Amino acid sequence: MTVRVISQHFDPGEQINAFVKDHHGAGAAVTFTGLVRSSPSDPITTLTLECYPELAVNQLDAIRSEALTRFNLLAATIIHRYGTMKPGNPIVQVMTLAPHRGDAFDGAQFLMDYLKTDAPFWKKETGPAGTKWIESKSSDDRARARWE
Amino acid sequence: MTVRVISQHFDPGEQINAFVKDHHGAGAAVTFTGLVRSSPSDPITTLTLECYPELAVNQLDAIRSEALTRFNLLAATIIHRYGTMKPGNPIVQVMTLAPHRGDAFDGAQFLMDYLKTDAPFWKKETGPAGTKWIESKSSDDRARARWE
Amino acid sequence: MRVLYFAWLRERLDRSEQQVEPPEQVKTVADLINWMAENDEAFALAVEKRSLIRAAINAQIVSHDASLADAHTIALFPPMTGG
Amino acid sequence: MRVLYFAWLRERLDRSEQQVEPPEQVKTVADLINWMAENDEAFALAVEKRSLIRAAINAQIVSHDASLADAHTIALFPPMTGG
Repeated sequence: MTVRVISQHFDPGEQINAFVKDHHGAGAAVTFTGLVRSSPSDPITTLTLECYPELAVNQLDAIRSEALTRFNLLAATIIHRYGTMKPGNPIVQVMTLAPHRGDAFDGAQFLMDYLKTDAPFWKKETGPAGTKWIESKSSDDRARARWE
Repeated sequence: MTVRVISQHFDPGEQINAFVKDHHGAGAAVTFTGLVRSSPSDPITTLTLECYPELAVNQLDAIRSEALTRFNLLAATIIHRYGTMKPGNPIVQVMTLAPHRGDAFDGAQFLMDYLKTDAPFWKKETGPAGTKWIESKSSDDRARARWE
Repeated sequence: MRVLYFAWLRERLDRSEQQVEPPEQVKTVADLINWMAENDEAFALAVEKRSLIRAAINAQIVSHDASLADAHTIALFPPMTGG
Repeated sequence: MRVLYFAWLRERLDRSEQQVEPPEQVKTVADLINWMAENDEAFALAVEKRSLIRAAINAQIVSHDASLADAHTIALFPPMTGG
């Protein structure tokens, strides 16, 4: 399964081990793991991701195909959770495999930049100050735009 | 242990799980895993890395400190193996943790680019054509130079 | 025609979906939004800033000028914040 | 003074280390390499392309013009190919 939109917890380490197994042609694997963040200046107790699963799978499949071609990847996997999570929990993991490290790095960054603006997930955080929807960031739009 | 120069096999997944644990301030973890590569066009049976461990630890400590400061990383770990390995085995793993993904990606790429040219390891591969030392690549020098 | 809502748009409207039967002159996503706003004050308020409303037809992202021909499911939602 | 060799330099010299007692006029890494080459033909051949020889003093990378003062361990090796 190369695109997975799931409501259950996943284990980052298990996923990376399964991903790199049996790809002896490849020398470079890059993994991005996005975790629920909570800091003293911006503490949260839970993060809830709402999702439109059917559209998410369509969008992630398209982004992944584009990355495979564009960066000559041997493999790419995207795992994205939805539902309610706690600080430290993994939200998203993107893994790329390529003969050379530059492509693996670029492929993973490309996937993350597109996913931030083009995948139908919406984040809502709950902390001492209450519950609020996270607004989309112009820095994410800029990050995506550099691949155009 | 944030810099490890070891002769034993390591498990990429275990390492990433240990790394991301208990860093709730961070939202982004990037992992680069370098694997022994073997392809039909360039098959190998073993890869042996020779190492000067004392110098390796000094160099990796220095590169890591530089990365922490330069990219505002919350954590960075470098694991580098030496000895004889088989296709698919992990050689090196670099992990970075930051509040934002751009820094985590840049930090990991910086570490890998420096490590390729500045860490005292030497690769020797054995395949059907015999045994040969791998020559240093000018592309690695260029990759390192962009951070100067 | 089924209309789905997500995130704060779903919360403001207090529903996650509804059935609509727009008249023939409603040909695009923009037409649909305008027609629904004319008939529903709460909806009109929620979609007031049109630039914050994204749309999909049959689980494919589209722009507001996309045609509703062959549309069985329309989704309306705020800018995405995944990853 | 201990001199260590790595990778193909070690193989060509057929030793991983040796003790040397250079005379006083040998003040830098370059001086040491030149002095050893004068006294050892195999060594002279192995280090013929000086640009392929990297050096460390007391487990710190140095350039060929680095001083040998306080050096107890010198390492000589080809360009590194880690990662």
